[in-house]
Amino acid sequence: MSTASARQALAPLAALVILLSLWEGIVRALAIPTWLLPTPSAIATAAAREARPLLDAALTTGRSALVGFALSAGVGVFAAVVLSSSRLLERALYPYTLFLQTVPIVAIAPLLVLWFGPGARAVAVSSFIVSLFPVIANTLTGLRSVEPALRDLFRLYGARRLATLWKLELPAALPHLFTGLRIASGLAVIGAIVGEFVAGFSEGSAGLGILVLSAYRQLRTDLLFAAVLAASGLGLLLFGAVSLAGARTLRRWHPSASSGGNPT
Amino acid sequence: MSTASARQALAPLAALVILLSLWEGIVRALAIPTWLLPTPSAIATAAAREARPLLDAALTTGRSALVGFALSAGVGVFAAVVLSSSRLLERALYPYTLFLQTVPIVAIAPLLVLWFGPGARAVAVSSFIVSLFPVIANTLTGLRSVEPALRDLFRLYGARRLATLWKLELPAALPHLFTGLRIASGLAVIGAIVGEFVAGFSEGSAGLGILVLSAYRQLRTDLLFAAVLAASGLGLLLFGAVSLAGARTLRRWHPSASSGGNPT
Amino acid sequence: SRSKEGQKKDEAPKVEAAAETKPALTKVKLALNWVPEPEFGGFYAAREGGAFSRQGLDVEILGGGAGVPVMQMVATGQMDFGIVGADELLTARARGVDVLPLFAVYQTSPQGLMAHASRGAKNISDVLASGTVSLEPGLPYAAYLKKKFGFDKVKVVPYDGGVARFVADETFAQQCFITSEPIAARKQGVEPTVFLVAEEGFNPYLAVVIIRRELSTKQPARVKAFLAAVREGWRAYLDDPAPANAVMAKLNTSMDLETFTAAAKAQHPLIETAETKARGLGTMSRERWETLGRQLVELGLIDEAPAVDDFLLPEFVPAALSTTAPTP
Amino acid sequence: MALPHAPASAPLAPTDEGEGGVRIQLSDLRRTFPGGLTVLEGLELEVAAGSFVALLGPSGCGKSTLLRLVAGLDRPDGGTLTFSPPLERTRGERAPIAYVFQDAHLLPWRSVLDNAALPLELAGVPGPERRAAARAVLEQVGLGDATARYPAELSGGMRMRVSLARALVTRPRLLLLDEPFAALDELSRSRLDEQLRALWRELGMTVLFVTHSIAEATWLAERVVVLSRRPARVVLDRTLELPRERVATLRTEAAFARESRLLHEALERGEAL
Amino acid sequence: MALPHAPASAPLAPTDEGEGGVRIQLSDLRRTFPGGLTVLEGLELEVAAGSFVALLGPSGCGKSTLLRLVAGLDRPDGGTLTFSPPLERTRGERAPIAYVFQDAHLLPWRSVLDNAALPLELAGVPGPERRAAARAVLEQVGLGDATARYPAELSGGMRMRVSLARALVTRPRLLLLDEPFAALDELSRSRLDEQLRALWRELGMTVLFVTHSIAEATWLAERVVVLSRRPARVVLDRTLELPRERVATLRTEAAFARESRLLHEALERGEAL
Ligand SMILES: Nc1ncnc2c1ncn2[C@@H]1O[C@H](COP(=O)(O)OP(=O)(O)OP(=O)(O)O)[C@@H](O)[C@H]1O
Ligand SMILES: Nc1ncnc2c1ncn2[C@@H]1O[C@H](COP(=O)(O)OP(=O)(O)OP(=O)(O)O)[C@@H](O)[C@H]1O
Ligand SMILES: [Mg+2]
Ligand SMILES: [Mg+2]
Repeated sequence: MSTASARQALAPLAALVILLSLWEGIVRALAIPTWLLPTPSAIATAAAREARPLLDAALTTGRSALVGFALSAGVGVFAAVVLSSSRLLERALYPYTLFLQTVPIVAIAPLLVLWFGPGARAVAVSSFIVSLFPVIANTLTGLRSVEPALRDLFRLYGARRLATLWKLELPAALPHLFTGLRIASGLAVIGAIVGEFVAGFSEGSAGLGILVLSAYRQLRTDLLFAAVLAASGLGLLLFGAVSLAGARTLRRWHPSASSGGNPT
Repeated sequence: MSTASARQALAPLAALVILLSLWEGIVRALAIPTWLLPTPSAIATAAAREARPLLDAALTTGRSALVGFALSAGVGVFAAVVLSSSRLLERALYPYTLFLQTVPIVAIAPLLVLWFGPGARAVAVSSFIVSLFPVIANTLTGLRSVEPALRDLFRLYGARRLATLWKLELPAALPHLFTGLRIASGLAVIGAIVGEFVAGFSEGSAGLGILVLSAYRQLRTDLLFAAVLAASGLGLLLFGAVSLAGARTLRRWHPSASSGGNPT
Repeated sequence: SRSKEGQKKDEAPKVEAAAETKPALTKVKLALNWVPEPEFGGFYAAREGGAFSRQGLDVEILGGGAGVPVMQMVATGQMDFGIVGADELLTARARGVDVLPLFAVYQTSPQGLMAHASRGAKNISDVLASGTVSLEPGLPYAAYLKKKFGFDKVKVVPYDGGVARFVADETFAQQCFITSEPIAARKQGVEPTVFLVAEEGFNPYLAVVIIRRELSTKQPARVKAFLAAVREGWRAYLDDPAPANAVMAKLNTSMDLETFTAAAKAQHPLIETAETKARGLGTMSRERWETLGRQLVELGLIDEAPAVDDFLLPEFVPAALSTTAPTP
Repeated sequence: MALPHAPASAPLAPTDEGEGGVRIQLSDLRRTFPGGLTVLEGLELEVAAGSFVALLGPSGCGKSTLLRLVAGLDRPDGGTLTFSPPLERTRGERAPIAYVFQDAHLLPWRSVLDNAALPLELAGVPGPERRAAARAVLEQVGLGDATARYPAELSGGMRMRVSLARALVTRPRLLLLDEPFAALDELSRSRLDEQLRALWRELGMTVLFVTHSIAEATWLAERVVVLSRRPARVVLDRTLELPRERVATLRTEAAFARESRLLHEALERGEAL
Repeated sequence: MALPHAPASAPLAPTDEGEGGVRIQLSDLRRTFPGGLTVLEGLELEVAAGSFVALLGPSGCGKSTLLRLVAGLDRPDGGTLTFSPPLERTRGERAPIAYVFQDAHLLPWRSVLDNAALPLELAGVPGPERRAAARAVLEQVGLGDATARYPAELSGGMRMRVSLARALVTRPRLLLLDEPFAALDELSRSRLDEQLRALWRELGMTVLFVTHSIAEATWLAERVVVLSRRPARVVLDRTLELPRERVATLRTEAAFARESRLLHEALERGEAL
């Protein structure tokens, strides 16, 4: 058991090593120039050289993404609860929440900056906008998937709306909710980066978005990829936190969290 | 029954009218200038004036988004199936699929254009990259949520891996899968637009992404919003198609598709 | 979309394409780094006026979005010709991308800072003394301004491609192309003052036509033909921008004809200068490239200035050698 | 599993409160499912306050449907359903009706204890009090040592017993049971039968008990209603002629066998209809 | 619901194929769940090929666990389990084992017919053939008129009968039944008992039948194994002294009552352990 769990913990690392070796090998074998696609080793060198600014930028972006993610989680669950309270409301409003998903942040950048000021706040709002919909969509499906018999039970015992929500619907929706949060974790990061493209600060505490733009502009592809990978790292951190929370919460009762997996 | 279903069909329209009136009213009341946030009527006027190019652009973007969405659906389900085939594989690779979600398209634009050529193909690939992860994440949760007793049943009857997949896991994952597709529908559109920012070309049929950029640059905010709303329209079309397909498929057996909804 | 599918593969002329247009025209592709606007007027004029076809070329002009990787597309052979800035070209060369400049549309860089006229700024130093300024991250001239004036008193935010924030906020200044943003701001009733960065001593060529080296060695005749047509096109556009503007306005529906006309007028003196009158449109000089190289090194953007002789080829840019004494 | 520490006739819940039962009157009740399947039609039934009525009938005849209607979980398509005294179902109070479904329907994310305490929790009973009550009633259904487990870790019979505990924990005025003991071994079953009857004697609530076991119906109920196949009609409505005190040995007596035979015949008539 | 058109002793499935049963040997079997709960320990049991064995035991003692081990759905933590002849479980062939779970566990997205046909579908039997077989066996469990419905539209007893049909449709060599008839009324139940026994007589498969009904065990099985409370040990292993031909009237005979009493006592002993 403990070797199995050790193997499971090591699996992502092993995969990382394999992926990176493949990448390095292919890029070298095809002699792809660095300005087009740098090797992992070139990226690592660039990252080491620029470790300090990269770290600062990652912290700046990470903070905004975290705020955006937290907002998404809170507002998303709340919105899903409101929408789930009536089929009519859902029909009427759910489609329009999709707007958030389809609007390019650049198009509403002036509004964002006007309302929230330039810098971290507007960036966090961008992160929030980009990552909200998956939370709504998944939570809504979850709330709707409650077994009818359990609903009956709560009705029978005269459960108040809020009690039904807290004690039945939300717990039942948790597996879906966690999936939504997993998706939101990546989107929150990209939302923050895209927000920085148009609404961040360029000097002082510049985030990864600014770093990406200027590295791109200067054809410093190695640094560009270092910044992109730092963004992925942020995403992975959030993702890992969500997954861990999900596994802990669902462990004892939901098949998706069982360590057994597919027996065949 | 028929009045209820008519009401349900009308609900989104009624909500639209209310939302637009609110918007119009607030913008007028606060005297927000058109170049910052145009009223729906101003947007409608701009859209009518530029109906032809808008339509062309929407068609171009829509085609790319559709291709991207279809790819996401196919590849996403396939990837989820592969990942679900072993806990170890999932642990090892699932986190890295998140990379797709966190990479700014601009950072990989040169690669996209190099591999897929500029124009519609690269744009479709961008749409695909942006919309893939939610399909993977949701399908994976779905595949993992199969009741253990049903798995036992299939094991007992010596079901081949593929039969278990087709006849048990995928059907059981459908409610999750459709949620993933719902999220992917919006992301496919924004992915196409962002792809056009960096890989779309204005010769021939420019997409909404190009229109958004140039309208933004010219401060033609009314046209900008018309383009953004056209993008939302595309998203809604895809979303509606997915929802309809979901409702049809799940109607007779899954609580999330029952028309009853919340009784309280 | 079908035409684009078609474009993808053909490096070589296609038989059926040749059958449609009478004599066998060679298909080539030109990638712009932005959507059709007057800064590209000469290229459209060359196409509409027949200059390209007279040179045996069928040129497809592809206008791009904000982050189009023109440099990479030209370098990898996706495109035959591309439009970039001189600073980008030097940076790319410093990174090992072997691309060559052929023709510089803007002799004087149209890039500048614009501020509200009401602020009464006399120069860039005044503009950077307070408020907010939006500059594209990584832009060499932003680095130049930072080095020269310092950004301690001003908030720097990324340039987002538009002027909405400028219009909304009097203390907001931003980078601009004098042919574009100032006109858009003026249309909303805001009067900007524009300060060209060129006047502060940073003046890269802009809208430079580039090719990859392979093209220059394998098909020099085609390159020369292209250049000749481009020169003819720009001459025609400077003389009468109206026909090309009409064509571009159809492709770029968000910009009206009036703006096209105003922009064409505003850019004229930057394109046609005393030097071009002497040596022809699009000319480039060694010193200008050397100066730029030095400046980029000083700004820390590249480690070493690329050797001008490596990329400024006399067979395509004859004026380049004739005007400048060889460096020791 | 036995109930080793509880004496055979111990009541299933504490005895401090006995509010008495309700009278139920069904008149001309009809229920047709979407799709056109008519399950109940013209059903007439009166259940006296505080009586213990068993319902027998073939599988699929409409027993569960009837219970759902009585519980207010489903709406009749015709006819009336009256309670006297009327059951005011104020939210946040102890529900007057309890229902043991045919399947256990536990909340998978709650421990056995918290599942059993759920109705009290929904009624706003404070934590320690409701947990004590739940623990007591779990003890009595023989699950005193499984309170911390989760539903996925229980056997089928244990799950049903948790479900039973959940119903009893509120000391309801109307208790609806849909084959609660079908998944139990006979010893546990007859022990629970005895406890259920003792509880009923004590609290005086009205009990509607669906079962497939003629013996169980005979032993438990004052009155047995036998339903025909779908659409369910009353084939036999009989107040059993058995002593009010039921003892274990009753099962072997002649009166018991006679009543059982009557019910058996009625069931056969109902199926043949 | 009755089986009005099927004669009482009609076999549950067509008779063209009778491959005979398997012999099962359990030796020193142990199963401990994660968390430390030991459910089976040192269990010894031998089941002769083609025999019909009923398992009785208190709720939660480990009967379902035992069946899962025999079916290969769970792994023992110790001891051995052998079949002779060995059951080769080639994929894509008709499975030699069938299992009726304690809960119906139907696929909610499939109609009754397609649920019953599933095992044949998984064995690659062509559509018309497997549907005909499923229809026949559904007819025999009394669901001939519900083939097009979906599980959510069935009563509890009907769902269990679909599950039973699904198990019988493959004509297995080893049939494991976990309280298959608990949710059925007594008439349907005894009719299915009779059909099951007839089928067994005909096909000669090995049957392991978990039930809580002593009467059912007595009537159905050749041999009854009574298990103690957890960890389950064999309290009684008795080959019943009853005529090989079981008729409905057997239930009223003295021999039947005697065997039942023995089982009852064994159960009580097992619980007291
Ligand atoms: N997955 C599991 N994890 C932990 N304990 C379990 C698990 N499955 C079963 N058990 C425990 O094992 C014991 C035996 O369970 P099993 O289902 O075999 O009982 P059973 O004899 O079938 O009972 P019943 O007649 O009530 O169905 C029970 O005490 C149960 O709580
Ligand atoms: N939601 C539904 N939609 C359609 N038909 C239904 C629905 N629920 C139940 N039925 C049908 O109604 C009939 C009665 O069902 P009900 O559950 O009341 O039977 P029952 O008497 O409880 O049977 P059992 O003893 O098998 O539990 C059955 O034929 C069933 O198929
Ligand atoms: Mg029922
Ligand atoms: Mg069991």
